[in-house]
Amino acid sequence: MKRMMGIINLSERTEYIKELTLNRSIGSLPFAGRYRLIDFALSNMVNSRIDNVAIVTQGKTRSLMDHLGSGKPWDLNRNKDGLFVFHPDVSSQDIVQRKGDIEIFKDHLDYLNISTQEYVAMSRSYMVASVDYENMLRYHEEKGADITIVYSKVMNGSNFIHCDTVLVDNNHEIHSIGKNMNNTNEVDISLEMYLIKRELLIEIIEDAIQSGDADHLKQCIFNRLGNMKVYGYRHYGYVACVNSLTNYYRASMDMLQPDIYSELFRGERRVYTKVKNEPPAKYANTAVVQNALIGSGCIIKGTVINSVIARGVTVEEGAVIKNSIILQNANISKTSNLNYMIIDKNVTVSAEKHLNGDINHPYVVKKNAVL
Amino acid sequence: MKRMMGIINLSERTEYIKELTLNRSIGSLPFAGRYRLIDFALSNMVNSRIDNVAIVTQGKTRSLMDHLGSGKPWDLNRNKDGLFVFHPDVSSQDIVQRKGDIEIFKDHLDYLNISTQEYVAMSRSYMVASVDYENMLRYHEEKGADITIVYSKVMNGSNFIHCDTVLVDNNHEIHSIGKNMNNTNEVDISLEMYLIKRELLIEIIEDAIQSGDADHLKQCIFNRLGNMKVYGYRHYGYVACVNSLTNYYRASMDMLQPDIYSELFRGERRVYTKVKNEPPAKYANTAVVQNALIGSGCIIKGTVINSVIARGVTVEEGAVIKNSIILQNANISKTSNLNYMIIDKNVTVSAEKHLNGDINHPYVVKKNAVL
Amino acid sequence: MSQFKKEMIAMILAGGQGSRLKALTQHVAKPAVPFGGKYRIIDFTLSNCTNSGIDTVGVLTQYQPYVLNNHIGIGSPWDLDRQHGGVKILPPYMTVNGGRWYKGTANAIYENIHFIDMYNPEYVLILSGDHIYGMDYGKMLKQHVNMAADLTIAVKPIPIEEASRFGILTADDTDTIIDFEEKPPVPKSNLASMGIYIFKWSVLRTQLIQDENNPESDNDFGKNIIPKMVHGNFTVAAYRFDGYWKDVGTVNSLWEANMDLLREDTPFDIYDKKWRYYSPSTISPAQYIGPHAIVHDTLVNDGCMIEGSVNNCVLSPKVKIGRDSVVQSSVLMEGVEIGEKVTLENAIVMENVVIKSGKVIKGTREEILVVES
Amino acid sequence: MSQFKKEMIAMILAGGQGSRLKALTQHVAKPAVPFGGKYRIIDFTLSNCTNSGIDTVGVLTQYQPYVLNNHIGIGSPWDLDRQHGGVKILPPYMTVNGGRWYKGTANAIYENIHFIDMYNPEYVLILSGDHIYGMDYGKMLKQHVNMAADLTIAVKPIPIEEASRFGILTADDTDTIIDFEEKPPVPKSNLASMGIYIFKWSVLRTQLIQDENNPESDNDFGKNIIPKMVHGNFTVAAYRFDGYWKDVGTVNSLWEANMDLLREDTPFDIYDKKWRYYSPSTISPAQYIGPHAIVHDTLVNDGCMIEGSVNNCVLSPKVKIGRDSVVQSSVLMEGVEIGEKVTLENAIVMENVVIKSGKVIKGTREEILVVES
Repeated sequence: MKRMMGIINLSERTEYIKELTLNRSIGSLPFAGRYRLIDFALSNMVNSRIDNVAIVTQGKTRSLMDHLGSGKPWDLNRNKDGLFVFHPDVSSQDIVQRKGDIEIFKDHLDYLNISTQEYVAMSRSYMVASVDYENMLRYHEEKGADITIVYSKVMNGSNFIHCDTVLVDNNHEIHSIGKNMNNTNEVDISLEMYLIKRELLIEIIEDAIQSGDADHLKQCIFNRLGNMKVYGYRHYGYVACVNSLTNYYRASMDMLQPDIYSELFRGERRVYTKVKNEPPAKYANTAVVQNALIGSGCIIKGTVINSVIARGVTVEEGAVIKNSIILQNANISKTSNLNYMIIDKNVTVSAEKHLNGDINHPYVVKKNAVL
Repeated sequence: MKRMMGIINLSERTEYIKELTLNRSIGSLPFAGRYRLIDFALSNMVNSRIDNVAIVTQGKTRSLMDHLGSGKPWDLNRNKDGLFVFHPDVSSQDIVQRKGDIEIFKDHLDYLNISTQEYVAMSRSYMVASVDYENMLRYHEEKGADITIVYSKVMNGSNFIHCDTVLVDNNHEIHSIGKNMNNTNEVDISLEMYLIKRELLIEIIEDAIQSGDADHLKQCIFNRLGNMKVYGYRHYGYVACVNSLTNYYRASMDMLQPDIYSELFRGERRVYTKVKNEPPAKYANTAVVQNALIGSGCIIKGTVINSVIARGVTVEEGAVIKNSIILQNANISKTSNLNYMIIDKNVTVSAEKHLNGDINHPYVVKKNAVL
Repeated sequence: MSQFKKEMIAMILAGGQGSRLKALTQHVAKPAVPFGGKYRIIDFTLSNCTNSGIDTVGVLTQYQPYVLNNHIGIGSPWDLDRQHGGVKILPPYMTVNGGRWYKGTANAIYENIHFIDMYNPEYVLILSGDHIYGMDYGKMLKQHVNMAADLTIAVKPIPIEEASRFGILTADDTDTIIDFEEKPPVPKSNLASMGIYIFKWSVLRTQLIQDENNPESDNDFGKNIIPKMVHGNFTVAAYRFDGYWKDVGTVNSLWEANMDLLREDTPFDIYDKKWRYYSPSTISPAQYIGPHAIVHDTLVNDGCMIEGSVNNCVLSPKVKIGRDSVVQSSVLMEGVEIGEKVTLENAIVMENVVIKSGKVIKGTREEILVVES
Repeated sequence: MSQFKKEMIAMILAGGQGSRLKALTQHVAKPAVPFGGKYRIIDFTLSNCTNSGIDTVGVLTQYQPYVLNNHIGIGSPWDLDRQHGGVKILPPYMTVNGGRWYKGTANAIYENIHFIDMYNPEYVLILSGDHIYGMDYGKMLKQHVNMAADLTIAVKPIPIEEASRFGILTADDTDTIIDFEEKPPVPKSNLASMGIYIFKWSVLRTQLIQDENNPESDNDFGKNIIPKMVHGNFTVAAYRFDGYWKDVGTVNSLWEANMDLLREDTPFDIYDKKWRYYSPSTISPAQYIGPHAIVHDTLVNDGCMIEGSVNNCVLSPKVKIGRDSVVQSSVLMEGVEIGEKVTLENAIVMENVVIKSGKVIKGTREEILVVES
């Protein structure tokens, strides 16, 4: 019945966001006061009725695995199909890092082979966007494409440094894929979401292994651009790429815009995530909260302006938080003052501390720190 | 309400059983046609009403994690307490292997600290025995012990090579712990199950870290034998130690003895394991099955004698299996003939193959092989 | 998953007692009666739903529902523990206007119009929870849509001499149903209704309300709704099904259906990996077959210990059969213990019954014995 | 986990309509009425069970059980999805003798003697599913065991002027109950029964059967079983409880209990990490508070979007409050949407109600308004 399966590929460069990825993958980065980044990729798939999803991991996976569990929040806890997580073989970890993701796909070709769906929807974890693969599939078939790639015409190219760019003709065919290294203004950015026939994907992987001419799937596709019909599927909605600390901060702040918030979270297409038991957030008589996202279980007695506060955070009386991101279970004590900060999980900021980062280089306080 | 928490320590030597542990830990070794070895340690705990269990892993954990899932089969899927799995920090993997389990415990001292139970029951994964920690706790308190260690007086010391031995006096106090290197006959073997106050365990670990005089928890306890009251709690029932290929074979064959089978599996104390959806086993008109364990989903048309057959195995007409262990989903084709074999998962044995191992060195056929 | 609207949801009628099953349904509803050693009857209908891609299922209960409720839970074994939809148990309930038991099959659905409306489906599939069969409802839906039918009824050709025991349909060569008779003395056709209906929900909804307002009606699909639609201005289609299908309404038919599983050329394959039947699994060890045991043409489940001789039997989990016992052509439910030197033939033995050593218990093919504790 | 025998199991009476809650209980049973923005009333009783170490709970349903059944599921939020025990829903059912609705509280337990016997408990805890409180039943059991009582009743001292609304107990100085009167005009004591009972199961079992055989009886704990035992030859003890406890039986008391959560010195702390209250969580984003919003003394849940001014309110998930609206002293249930420039005071607004811009809706402290769609 179901025509698509999904693969989320987590092999990714973390050097520009390493302050936040010491103990986690980008996919398990907390986002928007409630989610982890991978929730967007996963929810896009299940909202498109995909119920066979493989996540191909690399690097630190503990927080990710804890988050994914049996896949229940995404309705992927199933006897048939459901959620599969593929780790690189530990003994060949160094090889993988050198060789790229083709090596991982190779180890799991049997999974691709026994899956029964006709198409594979592929995605990464660092793109925040709401994409409907069912529409994309209709478009893909209409065009008679071999591969369809989601792209977005963005005005702010500087927010998409290191992303892939695509050159799309009037017929929406893609003729080349490049890299957005410079700060251009308007540019067509690839969301790195692909739609491809399962059998073709298997063929590409097998070819790459035999010929040895590409280590990354992206490269394989690039190498075949001339011989295949590759189409661009334009995404018109919001998109952010969380591949650097600055972008993480920017995208977080974007969530405070009601139109973006409504587009991502209040439409028919939900974003699913692991559920935690928390009481409601409590706003005391002394609370001043303006333009903020607040997670459940927070107790707010101080001031929070232009900020994103995750669940279980306590903001004591007189504390002032502005332009900051506070991750779960932080304790912000009386009369402390935070501006342009990213406070990781379980941090305690003592009374009267004044901490001030910069909008382009937010100041990151590490997990479990006591300041 | 609950007085005990549990820790199952999987750091273990696998050199004598490596034919079966290439892709798994000893804890996830299939056993008795249905279980994984760790089910025994886990079930002992939950049958003793322990509902806060930590598993400290080392080495390959994929099949183990897949088996454990959210802990549901052991009723350990809980908001409060439940099942916790601690992996060594990947970056310090080499350090751990050099340094021993104290390093792992150190990383997870916070877990021990926030747990609310008074006592810790500790166990390994390779001992097959039904032990009641509630009885042990009563004994421990009666004796006013600091540490209680489960031991068994075994007649067949040669089946317990490399196990710890204990020297127990008439008052059941333990005065020394040794190693069973020689093939002695009667010997008191430690089941490596300990009961200890949580706070004392924390103290021992902290001491070991500070003084640096021991890498393994076992050593720390050994070092303190003189200063603490260490008691032996004698186990009278069945016990096997699966630390070598020979012992794995022997213990598997033990399961064919009705009294051992009944003791372990048909009493009030169940052995819990991950559930798989399989139809019943089907015995055809041509089946000859004598003295065998058969898993669900098997289709038996041939002959099975003195053997343990896991779920989903097909034994075709004319095939003869004797004195062998067949793991799940194997296909044993017509008129093949197996004797003293261990056939790992998903193996196909073609028609007319004759394979013959030795009782002391069973012949292991690796996972997914086609012979 | 984003859409609450469902193309088709299923409603399973599972409230019946099945009184012809005698002692077997004293304490459980018929759909909860054990079958095939591992399953309960309703597992087949639920598995068919899952395998057909139906992810929203209402189960209408009434008679002795405890075992059934417990068995179904939130539907995990059938992948029916879903965020939107999944399986929901729908017992009769009390409202501000007092309590009402379900009067007939149609009334049971009528009382749950609410529930169906929540999902706003195009089509509703009405099923019984007490038949043994494997069927792809997706194919039936396809025909229903292609024929633009208001109602499609699954039918099975049966031997004409049995036809007077069934609801018999007459179809023209476009598979449009032109006549329906409940248990006709002189059947006009050999197409029996399987009690499996796909309705356009908008049509059924109106029919249910009209039927409820008719004080003469028994509020039953077979007696009221179907005949009215066949003879009225609706497109009613027949969907022909040729596979195995058994109404296990009597002790003998239940026994026969069990025996059907044992044949080498079984007409009903529970080992088909493309069409699995799901059921909650028990926690039991692998089955033990003793050194003197003989086991032929038999299904055996986890936790059994067999030391005697077993032929043509279905053994549920945790059955014990002692030495020198001979058990033949019987169905043994969970936890049954047979002592030594027992002879047992042509029987269904109920849960946890203990048969002492030396006993001889024999039913006949014509009258299968139900052994109670 | 190995033992099926349980020391104490709990039975929660959750079949009542709670008709004084008016529109709030038109379509759901009282225990399923939302409370505190995130919870339903029964969550507190279920969480108390979990936190007290009780792992086997029967929930007796009857009136409009759909929402309640769905909410409880197999009990996962409360860790009550257990292999042996856990939470089981117990609706009225049909047997070979026909169907019987639960006649009274005692009859509801009587009809499930079977269920209780399965666990063979020493003690049975009888609870109501419609009170807001946090209580360690383990402590109560301890006293029950120490006093070797046949029945222990949890009691709470109340202002004497309110005593004629309650079942009033008189206890001697050993906490033995010597008198019981249901709603006495001239109360002899200020100890009100909280409707929380621990019985020795063997004693209760006999009492239930005797009571059922008495055609005069209303089959009710308060009217029949308790008075008979207090005045008979049994040890009946009082367990004094001083914490917060509220019967939210009327619209005003439900509103008051919600407001109690908002006070700085709240008498009922839902943030206590040692005694958590559990409930299934909804899937919603973090709440959004707009640049012109003012939020004071308020509980807010996931998915809310607030752009107006909110004071002294409880907001369930997915509530939307538009600009320049002023919402005060109100409880807004899931999905409520308030337009711009709305004034709302002293109200309980039901699920998914939309209040258009510019509306002024005010209840009073004396008569809280229930706003329906």
